[in-house]
Amino acid sequence: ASLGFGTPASDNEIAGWDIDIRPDGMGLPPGGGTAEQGEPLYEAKCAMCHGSFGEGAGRWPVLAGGEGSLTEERPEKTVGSYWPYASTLWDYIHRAMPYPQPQSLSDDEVYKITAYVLYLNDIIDYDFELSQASFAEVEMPNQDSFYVDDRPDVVNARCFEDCADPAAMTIVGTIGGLSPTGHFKEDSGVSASHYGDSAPEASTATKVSLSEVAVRGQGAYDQYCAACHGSGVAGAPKVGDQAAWSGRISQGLASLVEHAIQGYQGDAGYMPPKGGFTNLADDVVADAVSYMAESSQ
Amino acid sequence: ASLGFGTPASDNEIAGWDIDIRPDGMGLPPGGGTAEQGEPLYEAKCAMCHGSFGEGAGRWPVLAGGEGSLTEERPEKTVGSYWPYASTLWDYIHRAMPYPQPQSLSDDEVYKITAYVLYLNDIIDYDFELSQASFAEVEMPNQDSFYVDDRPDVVNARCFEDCADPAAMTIVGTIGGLSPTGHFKEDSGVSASHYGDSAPEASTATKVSLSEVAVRGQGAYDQYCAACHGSGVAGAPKVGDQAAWSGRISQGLASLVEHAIQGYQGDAGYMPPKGGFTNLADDVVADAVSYMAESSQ
Amino acid sequence: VATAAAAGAVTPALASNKAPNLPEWTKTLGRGVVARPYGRPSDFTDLQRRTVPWLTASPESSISFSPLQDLKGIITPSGLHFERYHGGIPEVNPDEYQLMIHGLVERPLIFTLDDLMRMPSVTEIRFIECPANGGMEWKGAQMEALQFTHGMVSCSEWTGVRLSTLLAEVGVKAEGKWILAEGSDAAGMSRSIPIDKALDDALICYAQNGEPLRPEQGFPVRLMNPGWEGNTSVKWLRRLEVGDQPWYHREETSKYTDLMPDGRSRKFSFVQETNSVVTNPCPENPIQQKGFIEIEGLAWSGRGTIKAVDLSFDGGVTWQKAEVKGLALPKALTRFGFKTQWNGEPWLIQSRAIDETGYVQPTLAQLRGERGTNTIYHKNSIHTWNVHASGEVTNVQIT
Amino acid sequence: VATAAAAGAVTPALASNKAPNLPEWTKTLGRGVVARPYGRPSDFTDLQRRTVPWLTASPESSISFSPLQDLKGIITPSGLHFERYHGGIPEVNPDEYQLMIHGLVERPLIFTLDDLMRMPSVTEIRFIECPANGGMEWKGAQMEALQFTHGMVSCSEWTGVRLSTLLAEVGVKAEGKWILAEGSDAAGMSRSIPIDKALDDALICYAQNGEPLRPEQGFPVRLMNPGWEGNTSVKWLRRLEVGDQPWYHREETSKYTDLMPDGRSRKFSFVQETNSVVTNPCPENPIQQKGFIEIEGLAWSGRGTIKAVDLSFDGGVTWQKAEVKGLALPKALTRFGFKTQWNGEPWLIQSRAIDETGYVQPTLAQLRGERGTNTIYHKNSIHTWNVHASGEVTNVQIT
Ligand code: HEC
Ligand code: HEC
Ligand SMILES: [Ca+2]
Ligand SMILES: [Ca+2]
Ligand SMILES: [Ca+2]
Ligand SMILES: [Ca+2]
Ligand SMILES: [Ca+2]
Ligand SMILES: [Ca+2]
Ligand SMILES: [Co+2]
Ligand SMILES: [Co+2]
Repeated sequence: ASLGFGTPASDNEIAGWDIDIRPDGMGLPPGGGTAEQGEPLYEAKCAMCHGSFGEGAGRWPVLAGGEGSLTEERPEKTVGSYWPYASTLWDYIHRAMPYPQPQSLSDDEVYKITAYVLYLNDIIDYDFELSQASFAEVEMPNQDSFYVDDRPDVVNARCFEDCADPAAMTIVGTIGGLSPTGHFKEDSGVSASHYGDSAPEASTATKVSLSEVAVRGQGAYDQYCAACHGSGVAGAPKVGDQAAWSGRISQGLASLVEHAIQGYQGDAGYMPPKGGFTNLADDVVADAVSYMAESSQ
Repeated sequence: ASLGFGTPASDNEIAGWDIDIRPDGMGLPPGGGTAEQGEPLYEAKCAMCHGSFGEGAGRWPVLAGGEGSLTEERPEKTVGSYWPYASTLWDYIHRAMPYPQPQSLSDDEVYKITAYVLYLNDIIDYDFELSQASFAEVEMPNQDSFYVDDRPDVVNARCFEDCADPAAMTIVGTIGGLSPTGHFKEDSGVSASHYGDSAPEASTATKVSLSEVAVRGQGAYDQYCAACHGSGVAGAPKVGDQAAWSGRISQGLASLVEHAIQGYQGDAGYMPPKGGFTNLADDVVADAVSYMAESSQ
Repeated sequence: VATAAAAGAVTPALASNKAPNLPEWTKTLGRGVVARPYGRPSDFTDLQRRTVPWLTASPESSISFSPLQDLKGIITPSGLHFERYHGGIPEVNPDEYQLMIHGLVERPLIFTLDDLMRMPSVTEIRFIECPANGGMEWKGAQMEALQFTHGMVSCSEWTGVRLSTLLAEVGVKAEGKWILAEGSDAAGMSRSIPIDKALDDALICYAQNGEPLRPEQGFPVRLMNPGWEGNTSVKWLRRLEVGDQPWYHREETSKYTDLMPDGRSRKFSFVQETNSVVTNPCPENPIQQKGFIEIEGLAWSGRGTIKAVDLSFDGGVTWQKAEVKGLALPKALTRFGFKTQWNGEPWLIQSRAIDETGYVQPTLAQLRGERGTNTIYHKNSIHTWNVHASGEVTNVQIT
Repeated sequence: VATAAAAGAVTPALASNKAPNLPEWTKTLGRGVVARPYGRPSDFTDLQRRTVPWLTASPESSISFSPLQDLKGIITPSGLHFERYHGGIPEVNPDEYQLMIHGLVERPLIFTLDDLMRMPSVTEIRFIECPANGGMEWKGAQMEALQFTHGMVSCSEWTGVRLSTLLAEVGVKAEGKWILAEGSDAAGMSRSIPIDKALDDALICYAQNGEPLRPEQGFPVRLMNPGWEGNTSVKWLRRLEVGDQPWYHREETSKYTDLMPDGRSRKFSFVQETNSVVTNPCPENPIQQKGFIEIEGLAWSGRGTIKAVDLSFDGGVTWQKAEVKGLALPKALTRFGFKTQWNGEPWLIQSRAIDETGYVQPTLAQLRGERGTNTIYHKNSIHTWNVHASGEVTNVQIT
C-alpha cells in the first residue's frame, strides 16, 4: 500500500531526535546522579522560578508539597502529590527545562536534578543514586489513582416543561475585580489585548523618579528578570539592593546592557544571555536594565 | 411582516442620493446644453484621457468611432457603435466622470458634455439642445441589437471514449512575452505582485541623468500625470518641452510641488490637486514632479 | 541523546536544523500569546494576489487574481480574495454607513449597519467570479499561469440578511420588477437586478469568513448574488431602488454584455455557467517527481451544485471520473481529485464539470463555434494544460 | 441632484457623509488593486484575540481567546484563532522541516513538507478547543465576557494527509498501539495518541482556511485530532513514534488529567463533550433596543454532529427548540438561532445542545455533582447569561 513517499530515517537521525522516556524505562540514557549532586544545579538553574524548596516563586509552578491535599478545597498538584511516574519528570526536565533553555541539560544533569526534585518531595533519599538501573525502584505515591476516561458520566434529560424549580434557584454573579471587561467599555483606558494588569500579582513598587526608558522597561523586568533579580537567587544582584548595584552601575549603562544581552560569567554568578529569553528584542532588554539600575540607586 | 428596523427615508434624503437615469428619461434633471457648449468642457476635463476626438489616449477608453465594426475581427465598441441608450451616457458621466473627480459636474455640464460625446459619434448635431424634453429624440444606432440571455447555448455530451479525433488536434501554446510568469521562476527579478511592466505600453524615454528621486517618480508620472502632461492637453506643460518648463522650474521645485499637490489656476490652464488623484500620497506626487522637471530641462 | 552544552558554554552553530540535530527553534522560547492580536501568515510564505498592469489603464479600475495554484480546500482566505474595482477601494466609515431602499415601495427606509446586523442572519459558502475570468484566452492561450487564466474566482463564507427580508420591511409594490443596486465607490457602481433574484437567494452581506467584510470586498456592506457575475454583487452598497424596468447603466450595456459573431449582443447574461480547472499540476506546480500524483482541481457552477467532474489526460479523447472531495455546496467552489501515477509521459490534461442541472462544461471549440472570439465574458470552456516529459506544465489550446 | 462645484472651486467640508450628502469616499478614487497583495481588515474594525495575563506566569506558556462575540458563521478567521503555547511560537523554516515516523514500524521514514503535500489530501471543517475552555468557572462565575468564558474554541477548514495514509507508508507493526506525537517547539510538546484515533480521522495538516497554517497554529505542519482536546493536536509536529503503550508525559499526567472529588483522576479524557453558548446577547453584545431579536449561539460536539439546540429564557425551567443554521458538520462549530421579541423583561438565557449520539449538554449542578470543582478541564455545562431590564448582560451561575 506504499505510495513511495519519504526517505529512510537512519539510526543516527532517529537517535538525535528520539528523546522521549517512558514509565517502563524505555529511552532512559546511561548515566545517573544523586539529589545531593543535583542540589547546586537546581539552585542555579531552577530555584529562581520554582523556589528553593519547590514551593514556586511568584506564579511559577510549584514542584513539591501538597501531599494529601487532593480531596481538599484547594488541592496542590505537585510532582510528589500528583504525578504517577518518575519517568515523566526525567522526560520533562530534559525536554523542556530550564524554561528559557530547553534541551540544554546533559543527561547526567537531568538525572541529578530529577533526583533532587524527587528528594524535595520526600520520594527518594538525598544520596539515592538515580540511574537507568535504579529508576524502577522509585515509587510515586499517587501512581494508582488514575483511571481511564469513563465519560459520559452525566446524563441530562431533554426536558421542556417544569425542568427546574424557580423557587429553589440562586443566581450568583461574578466576583468583581477579576474579570477582564475593559475592552467593551468605552474609554476604560484598558489596553485592548491585555487585561488584569491590576490583577492578583503586584509588581515591584515603582520609584517616582524613573526615566521614561526605565518606566518602559518595567513590564519586561516583571516578566523576564524578576524571577532571579527580584529574589537574588543564583547570585543575581537584587533590584533595590544599592550595595549590590553601585559597583555595577559605575561601569556605565552600556556595559550593563551588553552583559544583559550577551550574558557573562561574573564573580557572584552566571547571567545567561537575555536571562535566557533569547526571543526578546535587544531594546526590550536594554529598557529593563535601565529600570533595574534606576531602581537600585 | 415588518420587523420594525430602519428609519423612514425623507424626500430630501432620497433626492440627494437618487442620481440614476433610465432610458425612459426617469431621473433626468432640468437643464440642458449643446455639443457646442460641451466642447470646451470636454477639452478641459475629458480629452486628456479620452482624446480630443474620443479616440482614447494611451490605454484610456475610446469613446467614439467603430461604427460597423461589431462583426469584424477586432470590433471597436464605443458609445456610437455599441451603446443602446443615450441615457446611459448621461448617467455614467454624471456618476463616474471625470474619473478622478466623480460627481463633480453640474447637471448642465453633464448635458453639455453628453451632447458633445454624442456629437463626436455623429448621433446629434453640433447645436442640438440636449434636455429633459429632447432626450427622447436621440436614437442610438445599436439599440435594437441586444437580446436577453438565452444560455445555455452550447450542449456538450458526457462522452468517455473516442470523444475527439487525436489526428485532427492542433496544440497551440501561448504567445510569448505577454504572459506574467516571473513569480514562479526563481530569481527572475520580477517584482512579485506586478507583471508586464515590459508589456505593450512603452513609457516616456528616461533621461540617463535622472536623480534617484526622479527615477522613483517615473512610475507615478506614467500612471497619473502622463494623460495630460504627456500630450499637453488642457494647457498642461508637456514633459520634455523645455520652453514650457524653464519658467516654471525657475520658481523652484518647492513651488512646483505645492502647485501639484494643492492644484492651481495658471495662465495656460487649470491643474487640479494631485491631477485629480487625491488618493495619492504627497511624496508620491513630489517624486513625480521631480521626474517631470528633470526630464524637461 | 545528550546535548552537553553547560550553561555558559558557547554552542557551535548547527550545520542544519535537520535530524539528527535539534533545530534552533526547539532550543529557545518563541513569542508568546497576543504577540499578534490579529495574526498574519508566516514570513516564510508569500501567497499573494497579483495583477497584470497592461490589462487596464489604471490600477483604480483593474483586477487582481487569487493564487489558486497555492490554495487548498474551498475557502479563499479573505486576504487573497480576487479584487475588482472601477474606482478604487472607498474607505467607508461604518458609523456613517447607510443603506437606502426606495422607489416602488410602501415605506422608503434607511438602514444603519447596526440595523442590518440585528436582523435575521444567514450564512452561506458561495463563490464570486468575475465574468471576465479566462476572457484573455478567447482568441488564443495568453497567460502562462493558473493564477491568471482562472484567478478571478474566490469562495467565502458570507453572512448577512436576505434581501427578501429587507424588501419585506419596505413593502415592494406590485409594479416593482427590477432593483437598481448602487455602490458608494467613486464609480458609483450600478446594476439592475431582477426582482426574482432579489426574492430568491440575494444576500445583503456584512461578514466574510466569520469577520467583517474586508475593504476589498465591500466593507461594511455588499450585495451578494450567488452564482451570478461578480459585478452584480455591488460592493460598498449604499442604495437599492425598486423600479418597473431595468436601468441599462454602463455596466450592463457597454460592459457585461456579450457580443456575438452576428454583431448582436446578449444582455443580462447573469449566471456564471459551470466551470472547472486543474490546479495540480499547473504551470506554477510542475510535476517534480515520477510516481504517485494526486491530480486536483476546482469546479463551480452558478446554477447549483457540482455533481461530477471528469478528467482527460489525452486532450479530450478519453475521459475518467474524478472524485468530488469534501463539501459540494451549491454555487460554491468544489474540489475534485484523482489519484494516479505519472511516469514521464506527456499529458494534455483537462477537467470537465457537470452540475446538478446536467449541464456539461463545453469544449473551447463548442463555445467559440457558438459565440466567436469577441465576447470577452463567460468563457467557461474546458481548459488544457500541457504536461511535458520534464514535468513542466504550459497553457495550450486544442483547435 | 446637482453638486455644482466647478473645477477649482473649494468644496466646503460636508456636515456628514450621510444622506442627502454624498459621502467623501464617493467623490475621490480609492486605492487600486494590489495596494495590499495580502489584505487585512478595515482600520475601522478591531477584532482581536485577547489574553488574561494573571492566568499564567509567562506569555510564552499561556492562552489567548477568540472574540466569539464578534464572529459570524462557523469559520474562525485564521488571524483570530485562539492561541495556546507552552514555550512560545517557534519560527520553523519550512525548507528544513522534517517529520520523522519511527518506533514499531517496518520502515522508519522522514517526510519533507513537499512529500506531505504531494500525498493524497483531505479537507475538513473542524473545531479545535482547549479542554480548559470555561475552566475558570468551575468554582463560580469569574469572567465578565463571552470572549473569556468560551473563547478557547475556534473552527477552521483544515487540509492535510490522513495519518492513516502516512502509517501505511511506514507499516505499523502488530504491537503498535499508541503513538507519541512530539512538537518541535521549546516545550517539545508531547502527547500519546491511541492507534485507533490515528487510523480513524487524525490528520497531518499543512493548511488552514485555504492557505498554509499560521505560525500560531503550527506552521508548517500540525497534528489534528478532530473533536479531541486541543492539546493532543500537536503543533509544529516533528516526530511520531509508534509504541506498545502510552508515554505518560507531563501533558497527560500533571496536566490534562481530571481530578475527581474522591482524589482519583481521569486520564486520557480525550473527547470534548457537547457544548454550546449564546453569543447574542452576551456581555459584549447587550440588547440595545426593544423589539425583534435573533438569539444566536454556537454549539459543538467532539463526538460528531450537532442534532438540536434548545433555549431557555427562565434559567432552565422551560425550554424551546432553536433552529440549527447553515452547515451542521461533524466536530465543527454549528450556529443556532431563535427569532423572538424582547420587551425589557429580565431573562436568564441558556442554550442546551444535543449531538448525534443523543448526549444532552448537562447542567452545571449535574457536572459539579459528579466531578466537584477541582477538575479544571472539560467544563461543558449549560451556561447562563443574565439579561437585565436595561439590556445589559452579565455572567451568572444558577445554584
Ligand atoms: C524562567 C522560569 C523557569 C526556570 C528557570 C525553570 N522552570 Fe520549570 N517551569 C517553568 C514554567 C513556566 C513551567 C510551566 C510550562 C508550561 O506551562 O508548560 C515549568 C514547569 C516545570 C515542571 C512541571 C510542573 C508541573 O506541575 O507540571 C517541572 C517539573 C519543572 N518545571 C522543573 C524545572 C527544573 C528542574 C528546572 C531547572 C532545571 C526548571 N524547571 C527551570 C518555569 C521555569
Ligand atoms: C484621468 C482619466 C480620465 C478622465 C479625465 C476622464 N475619464 Fe472617462 N474614463 C476613464 C476610465 C479609466 C474609464 C473606465 C472606468 C472603468 O473601468 O470603469 C472611463 C470611462 C468612460 C466612459 C465609458 C467608456 C465605455 O466604453 O464604457 C465614458 C463615456 C467616459 N469615460 C466619459 C468621460 C467624460 C465625458 C469625461 C470628462 C467629463 C471623462 N470621461 C474624463 C478615464 C478618464
Ligand atoms: Ca523513543
Ligand atoms: Ca431613481
Ligand atoms: Ca539530552
Ligand atoms: Ca489552455
Ligand atoms: Ca448631479
Ligand atoms: Ca454563566
Ligand atoms: Co454577462
Ligand atoms: Co482531558
